[in-house]
Amino acid sequence: SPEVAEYALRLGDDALILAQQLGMWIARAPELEEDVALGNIALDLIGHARSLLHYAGTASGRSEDDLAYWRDEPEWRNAWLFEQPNGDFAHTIARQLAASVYLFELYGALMESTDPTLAAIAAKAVKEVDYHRDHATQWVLRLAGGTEESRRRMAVALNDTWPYVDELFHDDELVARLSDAGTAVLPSSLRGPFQEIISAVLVEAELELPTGRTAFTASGGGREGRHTEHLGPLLAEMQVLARAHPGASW
Amino acid sequence: SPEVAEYALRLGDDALILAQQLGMWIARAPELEEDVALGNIALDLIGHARSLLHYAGTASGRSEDDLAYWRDEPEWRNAWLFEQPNGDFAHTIARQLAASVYLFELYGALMESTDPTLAAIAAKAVKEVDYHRDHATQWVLRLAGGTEESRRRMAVALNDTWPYVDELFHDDELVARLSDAGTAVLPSSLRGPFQEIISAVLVEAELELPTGRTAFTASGGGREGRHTEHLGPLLAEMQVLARAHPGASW
Amino acid sequence: EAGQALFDELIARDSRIEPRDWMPEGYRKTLIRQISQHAHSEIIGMQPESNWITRAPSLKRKAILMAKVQDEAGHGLYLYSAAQTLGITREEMMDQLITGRARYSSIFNYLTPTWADMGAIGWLVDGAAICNQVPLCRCSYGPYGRAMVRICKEESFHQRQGFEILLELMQGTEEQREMAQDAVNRWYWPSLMMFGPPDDESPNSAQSMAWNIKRFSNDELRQRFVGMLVPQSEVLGVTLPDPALRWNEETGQYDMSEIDWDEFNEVLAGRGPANAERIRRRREAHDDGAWVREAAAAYAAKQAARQAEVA
Amino acid sequence: EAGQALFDELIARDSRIEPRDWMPEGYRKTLIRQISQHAHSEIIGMQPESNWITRAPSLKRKAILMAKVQDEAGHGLYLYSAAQTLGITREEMMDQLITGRARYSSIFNYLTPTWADMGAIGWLVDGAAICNQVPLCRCSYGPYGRAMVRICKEESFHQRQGFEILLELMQGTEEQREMAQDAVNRWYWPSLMMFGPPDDESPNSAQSMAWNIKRFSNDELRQRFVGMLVPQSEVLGVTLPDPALRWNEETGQYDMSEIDWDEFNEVLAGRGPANAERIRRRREAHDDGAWVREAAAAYAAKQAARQAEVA
Repeated sequence: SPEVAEYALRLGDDALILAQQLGMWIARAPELEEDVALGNIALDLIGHARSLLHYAGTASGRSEDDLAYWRDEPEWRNAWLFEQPNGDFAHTIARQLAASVYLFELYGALMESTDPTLAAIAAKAVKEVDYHRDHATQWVLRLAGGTEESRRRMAVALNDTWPYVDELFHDDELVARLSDAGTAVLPSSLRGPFQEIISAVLVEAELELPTGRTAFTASGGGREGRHTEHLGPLLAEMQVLARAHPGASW
Repeated sequence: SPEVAEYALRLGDDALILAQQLGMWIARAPELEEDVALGNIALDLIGHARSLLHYAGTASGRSEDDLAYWRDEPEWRNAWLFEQPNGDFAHTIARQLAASVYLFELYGALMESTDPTLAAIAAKAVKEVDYHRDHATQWVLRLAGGTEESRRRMAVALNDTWPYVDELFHDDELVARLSDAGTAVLPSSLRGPFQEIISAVLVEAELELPTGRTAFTASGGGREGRHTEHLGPLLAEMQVLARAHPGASW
Repeated sequence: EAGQALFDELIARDSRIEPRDWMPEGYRKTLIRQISQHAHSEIIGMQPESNWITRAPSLKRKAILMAKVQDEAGHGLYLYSAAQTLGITREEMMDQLITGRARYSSIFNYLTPTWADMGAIGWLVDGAAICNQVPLCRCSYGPYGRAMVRICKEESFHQRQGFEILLELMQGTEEQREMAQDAVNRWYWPSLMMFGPPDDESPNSAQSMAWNIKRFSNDELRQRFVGMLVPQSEVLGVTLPDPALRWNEETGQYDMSEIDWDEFNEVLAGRGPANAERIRRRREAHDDGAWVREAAAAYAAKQAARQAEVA
Repeated sequence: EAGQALFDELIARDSRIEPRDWMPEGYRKTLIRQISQHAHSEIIGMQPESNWITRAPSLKRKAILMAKVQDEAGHGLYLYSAAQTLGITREEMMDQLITGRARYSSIFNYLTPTWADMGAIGWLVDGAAICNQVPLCRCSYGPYGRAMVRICKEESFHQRQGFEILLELMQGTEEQREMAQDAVNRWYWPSLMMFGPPDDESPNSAQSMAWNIKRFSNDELRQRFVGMLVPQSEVLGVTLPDPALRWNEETGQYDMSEIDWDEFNEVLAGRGPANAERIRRRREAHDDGAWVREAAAAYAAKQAARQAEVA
């Protein structure tokens, strides 16, 4: 149905935009092991994105590539967290922590979806994002417990990233209807488990969530196609070649 | 003539690509005075680019915007120096030093062109690039003579930038013919004066041109439409909006 | 005291107070807060527009936009200078900004998803700024008033450029017209909020008016602004997104819908679209530039020492 | 000595030398140079391809390309490990690379202006690498030979993917076909140069062959490569850019034009298209990542200390 398609699009866009960003690290990571690790994570996410976009497109006869390459910015449905820039490695890790813990909870719950396609995608994805979660957690611990410099950077990165966490748990009419039907997971239902895991990581890292005057909460709006100033240039680069050759196959 | 148009295109592309890069500093510069200064320089360069591209387009009935927004990468004629990334402020300054000293010599000589349009553009531009040259020189002195960190960064930036200087002075058949006719300036004729000024700046800054194993010379090829890996993404961003609305006027 | 008396007299005569004149602490603090907030607004206000410099759809528009954003940096510089005459350093002000202890105009916490936002910001945001700022040219504090004279000239230029961007779009393709209307829809209400809360909820205004800092009330200025917009919107062919908007012969004012102050307060409280982004980017520019500023200071100190030696 | 005798015997029997075995200094040095150069080539070789990850024209191609570049990082890791068994640290090798004291395959100093380069690199560069590397699986030094077995498997996968990219382009639009042929034109000669100078100008080869490091001469491998390309180029429908290329029944070899060794030497001397870019980017990644590596090391040290306390 178009509603399930829209839901799959949200999930697929989250995965694809994050994969696109992580792909930028390849050949630029702090050590070769991280070129490999971030590449693996990006590959997993592209895999999720392809399944989800493929499914989202079936309702309207569009392919995964039609959706990835031929939608303009207001047609994208990813949450803002995923389009936040890589920043330094600490910022990438802070974004990975929030994203992977959220996705782990999401896919874990979505395995129970009454929609067999979504349930199957989630069942595969949950194992992979569990690894992503572990990767992010280990790095948060290392950076927080490493040097003074790394601890400072990790704290700044948390502060810069956390404004975008709130949006992940926004419900709207669409997800409310779909979750009533057992198809989708109600975002707000994930906030508790998310918070619990994050708290445990931060306790171990001896870090705290941002407080004070620069502890903002971004309004969000990605699910309705409103985006931050980072998505436009990202899409321009991602889509440029495909759009230069309409109808071509690669 | 098409040959003069091609020559104007080379000059115009140099100016436009550099302006595009400097424009990225605005609202990100190390101090507000530099937001203003780099903005001024970018504006001057856009002005030169518009005059030159306008002139280049007359031969083929294309507007400055046709040339700026609707050419693909292999049709761009700028030298590689101009498409090198901003890097940190020292890299931007090293690129500005090479670019502005080159452009000052170029426009100074081009004022004598038998082509009245080129001569007029050069006469206006030479005063502006004289200021750019002064701006770059002052910053080279400050960074070289500032702190240990700034001196280190300035030296790295020179090392990274200088491989792209050689191409500026490459002659080819086109410029040879045009300079025989008194229209163009033979690039190789500028190397001596360029080197003299650069040497004076570096002596005062107590810096040396790169030597040793990482003192490379990039082959170049921008005048024939071969470009480094930085131009493609730059063009994707620059052209994305115009290309999304073919035929629109802004 | 003598100082207070002279100050009161100058205010009563509607003369200027100058940096070396005695002034009440409250006056100084109010001005520092207002001028630095104004300066911060110029600096933060560069961001939503600089977002489109690299993607401007024609070279002419790119040049105009660059010049505009650069003007804003210049305005920031005048205003920081004016504030400095009151005994605060630029470093302190910048630190207040990036640690979230100083405010800037909340309007810059909105995003600029389309090119038409460059038009809407010029027309609506700069338009509202001008309505706010023209009276400030007569502000009792000399350096601020003089800075405003210079700034207002450029702002009205910016407003006209914004109008022209929208006009070009409204005369363009269907997509361009939609883009323009959409941007006006998004910026109209926030621009009305720029004048601040309704007069009956604006506690600081009375003192500022007594000191000849502020000359008109928030609601007066808002009315004046709407009065300016209505005929211009007709020329543009855009619809102002307020179905209740109409001239009321009886009151001699525009009737309008209630402003959604909840939204205003949300953004003010740090829950707008771009609060985090604005501060992050300013902090990053500041931190990334620290080594450059340190180098420039070290170099200047060395040069001064060298000259002292020679002398 | 006994060590030398055992070594000679192992070589004579075409057995493996292992890290703890005695080996001549020249053998060790040759291997360190060759293996680290090979590792560096994998790492630097990631750059020309990573250039297209963000712009890959389909999600499938994006995934394949990411996986490939990531494999190269993995190959680099195996190879650095193999070199480390000979008594050099990864840090030393990385330092040699970014200070220009170590070489990497000159082919990676070319640029990738179009998507078709992803095909041409796979087909031609990985193809040439395989021809070079398959015999290295039997290299007398155990860790290197075993690393090569693993690497060769993946490389042939990469070569097939490159072939598929070109095939898709050659079956596509006119523009796509031109793009493919252009890329083949640009990469063909540099890929032939990957086998090194002609046999009569390759001074180090004899010793390497005596030590069972190298198994075939440069020219033999080059012939084998061209022999592989010719039928594949026919399937693709691309023209190999050598008008003189043809099978010579008499010599049982391909006749080909002279290779332009001047170009090769220019690039080798640091005057290629991307030497500066490749080293700059590697250095920047290394420098930008320094604080991360330091943090990881500090954290590991603290954890180890804590465990020691507990024990």
